[in-house]
Amino acid sequence: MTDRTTPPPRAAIDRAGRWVDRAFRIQATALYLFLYVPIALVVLFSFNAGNRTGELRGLSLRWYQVAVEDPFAMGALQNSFVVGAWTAVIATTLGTLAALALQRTPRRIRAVFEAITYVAIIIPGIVIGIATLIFFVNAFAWINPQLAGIWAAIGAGAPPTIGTGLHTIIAAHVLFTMAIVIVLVRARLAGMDRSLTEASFDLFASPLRTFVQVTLPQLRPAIITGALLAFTFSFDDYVIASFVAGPGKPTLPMYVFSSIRRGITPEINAIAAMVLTVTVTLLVIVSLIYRRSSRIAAAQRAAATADAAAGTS
Amino acid sequence: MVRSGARRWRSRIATALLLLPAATWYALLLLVPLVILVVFSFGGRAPEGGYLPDFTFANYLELPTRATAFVNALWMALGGTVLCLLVGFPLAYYLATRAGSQRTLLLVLVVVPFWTSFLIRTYAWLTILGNNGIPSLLEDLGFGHIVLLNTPFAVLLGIVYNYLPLMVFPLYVSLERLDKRLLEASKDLGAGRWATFRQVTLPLSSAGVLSGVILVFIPIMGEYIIPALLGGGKVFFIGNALVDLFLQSRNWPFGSAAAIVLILVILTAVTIYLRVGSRGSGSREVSLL
Amino acid sequence: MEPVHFQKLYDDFRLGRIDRRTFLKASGLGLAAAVIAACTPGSSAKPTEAAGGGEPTAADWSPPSGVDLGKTLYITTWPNYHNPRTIEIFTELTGVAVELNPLGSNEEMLAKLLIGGTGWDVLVPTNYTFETYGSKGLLEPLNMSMLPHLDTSRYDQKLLANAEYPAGSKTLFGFNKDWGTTGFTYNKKHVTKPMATWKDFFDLAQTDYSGKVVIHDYQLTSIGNALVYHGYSFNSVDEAELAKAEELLLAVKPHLFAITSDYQPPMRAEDAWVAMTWTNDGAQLHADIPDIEYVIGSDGGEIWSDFYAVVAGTAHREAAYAFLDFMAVPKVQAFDATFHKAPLVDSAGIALQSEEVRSNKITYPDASSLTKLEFGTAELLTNQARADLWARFKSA
Amino acid sequence: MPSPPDSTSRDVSADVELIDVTKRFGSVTAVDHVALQIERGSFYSLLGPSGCGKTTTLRMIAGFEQPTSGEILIAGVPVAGVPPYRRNVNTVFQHYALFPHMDVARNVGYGLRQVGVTRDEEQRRVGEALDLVRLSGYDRRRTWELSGGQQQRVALARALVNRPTVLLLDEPLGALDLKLRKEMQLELKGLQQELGITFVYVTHDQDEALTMSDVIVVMRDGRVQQQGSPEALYERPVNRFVAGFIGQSNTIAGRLSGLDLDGGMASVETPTGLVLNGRITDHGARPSIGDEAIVAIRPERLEIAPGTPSPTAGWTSVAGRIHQETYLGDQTEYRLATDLGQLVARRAHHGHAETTTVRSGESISVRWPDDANLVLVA
Repeated sequence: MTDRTTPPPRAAIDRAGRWVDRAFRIQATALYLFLYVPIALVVLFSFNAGNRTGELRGLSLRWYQVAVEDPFAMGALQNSFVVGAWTAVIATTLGTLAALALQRTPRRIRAVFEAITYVAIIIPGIVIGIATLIFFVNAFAWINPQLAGIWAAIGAGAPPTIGTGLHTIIAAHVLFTMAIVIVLVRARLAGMDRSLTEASFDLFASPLRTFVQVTLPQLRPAIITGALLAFTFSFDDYVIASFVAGPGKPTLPMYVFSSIRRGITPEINAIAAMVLTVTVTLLVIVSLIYRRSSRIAAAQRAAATADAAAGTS
Repeated sequence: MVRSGARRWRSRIATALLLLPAATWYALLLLVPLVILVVFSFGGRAPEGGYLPDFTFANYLELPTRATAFVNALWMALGGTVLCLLVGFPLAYYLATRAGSQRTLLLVLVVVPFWTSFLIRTYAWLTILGNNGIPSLLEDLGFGHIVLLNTPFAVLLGIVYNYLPLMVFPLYVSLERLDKRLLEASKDLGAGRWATFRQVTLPLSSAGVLSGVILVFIPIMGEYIIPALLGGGKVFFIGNALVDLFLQSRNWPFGSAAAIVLILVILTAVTIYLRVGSRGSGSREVSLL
Repeated sequence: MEPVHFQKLYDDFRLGRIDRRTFLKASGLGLAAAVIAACTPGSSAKPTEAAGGGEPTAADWSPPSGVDLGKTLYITTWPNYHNPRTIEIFTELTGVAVELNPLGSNEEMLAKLLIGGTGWDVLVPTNYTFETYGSKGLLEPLNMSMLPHLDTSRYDQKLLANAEYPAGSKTLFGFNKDWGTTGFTYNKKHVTKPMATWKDFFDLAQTDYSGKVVIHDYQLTSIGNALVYHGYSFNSVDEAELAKAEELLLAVKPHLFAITSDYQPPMRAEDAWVAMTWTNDGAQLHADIPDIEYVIGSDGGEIWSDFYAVVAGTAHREAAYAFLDFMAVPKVQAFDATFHKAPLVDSAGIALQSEEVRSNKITYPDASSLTKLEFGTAELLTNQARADLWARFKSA
Repeated sequence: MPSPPDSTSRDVSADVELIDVTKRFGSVTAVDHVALQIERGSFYSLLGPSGCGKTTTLRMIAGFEQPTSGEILIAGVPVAGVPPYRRNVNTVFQHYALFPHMDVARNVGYGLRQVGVTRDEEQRRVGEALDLVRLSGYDRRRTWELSGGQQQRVALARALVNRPTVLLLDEPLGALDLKLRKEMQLELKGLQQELGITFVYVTHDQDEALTMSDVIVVMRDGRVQQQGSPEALYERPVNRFVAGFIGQSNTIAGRLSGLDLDGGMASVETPTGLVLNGRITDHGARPSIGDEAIVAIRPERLEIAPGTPSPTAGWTSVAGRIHQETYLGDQTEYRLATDLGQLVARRAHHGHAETTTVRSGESISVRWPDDANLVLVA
């Protein structure tokens, strides 16, 4: 009797729903395995006591010590940080300024600028690397004799020479990360409530003060995202850096690549594991802070609703 | 009126000053290099390699000999993009609609691989796909001798592995933004699970699909590390051809011509795709990011 | 450690000639020393005892006094080509940290030198590059006064192509590191057919061992050996002959496991069974995996010698010369060779090698097997036909 | 440091004056030769359908837009080229434009901080302003946690705290529900009377304008149609647009058959031959006999009785039938089919209303006094 009261189709639908749910979960699990098995291997081999990545010969921390004491590995790590940080700072600053200026630029100039931004994002890293390298080589070949001439003219001794180095990597990285920042900030500006700036003007804030007190806080998420993206791209880039890197200043990816040629040792895994640990730790800290603040916000919201309910009833 | 005219000038100058650094950057590091590439592409190769001033179309006429590399890259980019989409969409959908309280954690887990070196992660696949990895496992299971390394499969795998997060993210964002009431409305109007997905969810997430596809397709077209590491020099992309032309055979003019054509191919493909794609979806909020 | 040696190290440390870390490491006081000594990647377990006299010490070579060597040195070389311990000893003795930057081919080396701004100090170029490097001013003529330990009179000229420029002059642009041949290795476990010639190599690559063969990502050797297959000169630039070589390469390509100059990992993992191989790699592989045999093609191929050279405009000239001088010491050469296993040219160095090394037929093959081999010619480095052929082949 | 403009520079009774102001956006003329004098301390409403130019006018007063031609004076001082942040005028924005990254107190104190008020002073005045809008204790709240009405009051406090010469309000109640809107209307009016500040209020809601305003300006297509007190606009609209926009009107079309401009009387003959006599207001249209004209009659002036019409002097009577009857609570609306077309009548219930019972479909007579007829030429 009870069977009849429950319509069978509904049970069937529920069962199908459960299956769909399970299928999604299985697919997701498989993908996470796919994403993390190689990383787990990287971390595992960083504890390898043996000399080669790939053959596990017991566990040890020795490669961490080797890595920390390797001046070239640590130098490369430092170079990557320097390049990533400068790239992030310059790209976000210039990109944000440009995005703001584009709001007030005549349409034709804006269209040209947007097209170039588009090209800068689309152009493959390898072409950026090659093209900027050729440019740098030619530019320096022209500038250095000029400098020498000037120095000779003023009798200032040995002239400085400009060559490739971390600065050229930064310059090339800024090119496309700045384009990304411009797109991000422009999107945010487009979505921004114009009346907020007007309200600020209306309340006696000058354009500069309005920018600092209203526009900038509104743009902050886009700017932070842009800076993070710029840092990540720059920190992990091999292609462009390998072309425009200067004498003896390899970045971490370049160091890793030449290690692969040398025959990779667990030292590299140890470095990768350390970088991963640092980023994950930062991530956990950030998310804890975020969770705390969102919990506070939730509590406040609840209190507000209660008040409002009390007030209106 | 005079006063406001002066102010207009001042504001124009301020705008120009704000734009100037970025414009200079573009000019020096994008436009001038591109112009150099164009000039080089019409030049000749110096005896020991490099560039010799000349004006010839020979480099462009020679390009068909590199058609394989172009076509390889194009197919792999298309294949990789489609695979990323097929694999990434269910994950993004799962994250956006079903993951519940773990959603943030799971989402972050998609991005974390980005923060370990791209090279080391890809290198890890050498161990997995090499003779002592999966193939020996399969052999033990009685599947016979299978070669995975240095095959198009390995390269495709490396591509999907590295670019999947770039696909999942925009998909997730567009699915997450989707108004749940629309799905309820669809079900209320009698559409089943699948019909709702096909007629409501999919069209409304097309902006995410559009940007995900572009984010993945463009870098694969210019890829060269993944084929170099997992393709053993046999799976050859146009990026690898470019590196060889500049850093091995030192034929800069020919390399420049190939680079120019690569840019043009990508630009055209992306432009057409955006046109068609955004028309189809009826959505204007298509952006590269 | 001998008290005298320790005293000298301690003086160096006190006078600031070496830093604290180097001092600790060299004196064996630091944990670091223990760790690093333990991790020395050596394919043969305890190489030090086998070599005549073992590790070089300050008694064998000491840096020029009163010269500031700087802190770093960049050496651009080939993979698996230096004993990491040799490099460490140099660092211990001088305080100069050395970065090895392995490349895949002389062509790549040239390309980067032509672009400029490499920051390299020392190169290990192959014999056929000196004509180009000399004429382009990419290398410094060696300043012999800064190389007191170098004595080229002991060098076996038979095994040595010229490092002078212009040819026939007395201006040296490099001195020999070692020499070797380009043959191939195969793994006996899987390869049962007889393989003795390049004809065997390329034929079996397309049939029995399809999917298991590696050739170099290097126009010189890959094209050269394909020419040898057809009975042409390794150095041919004849259009018709090159066309035949290209045809062969294209036919083989789909059957290859890889086109790479880093063939040791796949050979070790048995991903590949046969690989075009240089002497030193062949000897290293054989030492670790006896099943892997090294063969010099009886139908011809390449004999080569590599040199130490100083890059023009180096920023670390003093350190570069110090390193070259260090490497010119016979005991250092012999010690270094225990790792890289390439044959030496310096008779004094050879004399210090163990009997085991000297009798190794891979390292020191019978003179008869070398008769058909050719040194690469200077033209090959810059020849456009070959460069184009190789680029075409790879993107085919 | 922006300082409030000197309000004693010229002795004028108008706080805001627009002299022949025109604003064009490209080829579109948003505001067309508008002249306004906004009396100090008045509640002044700009009323009109969307796109009529009322918001543009407000934005020109605020300084967000510059007039294409003409002049604007605030407290007697021309303000051409003076940016918004140097005008002692504050705005309550349509969707409030509260800064999402600041709490309530910081939002309210924003304007004070810009002019360098001390922290103590700021705190004190913010507290006062929140008191004024009955939001004391809400200072640390996030703006997005507040209800619509509370947000609206924050926006009001944020503007009032600066003690502006003129407060501009751009449809401030548009986002609120009806009940809250009614409450806020009263509250706003009370505030305005209490503070004595000039309010310039933009709305498209005629009820709102009628309830609150001292003066209403009706705009259409960038032009001022009529300005005056609510009663004047209701009783004496100058054209069909105003008559239609303010309140509801029955309109009967015809031609002028008699005209006495001095006496303010005219006759209109309808196509059915009926002649209606009524008031006419001269507003410069210079009508003449034979011109097309409209007679407007407010629905509450129509009287309905069962049976057939009987002509009475000074009254117009027509026959008709009740087509539809809608109960509106305090009154009943009747849609009538008559010889003159469809008319709407409204009858208030005063307890005795149900004495005459008329039912749908019933034949009735409709009549109204001549003084209910308003003759409009334009």
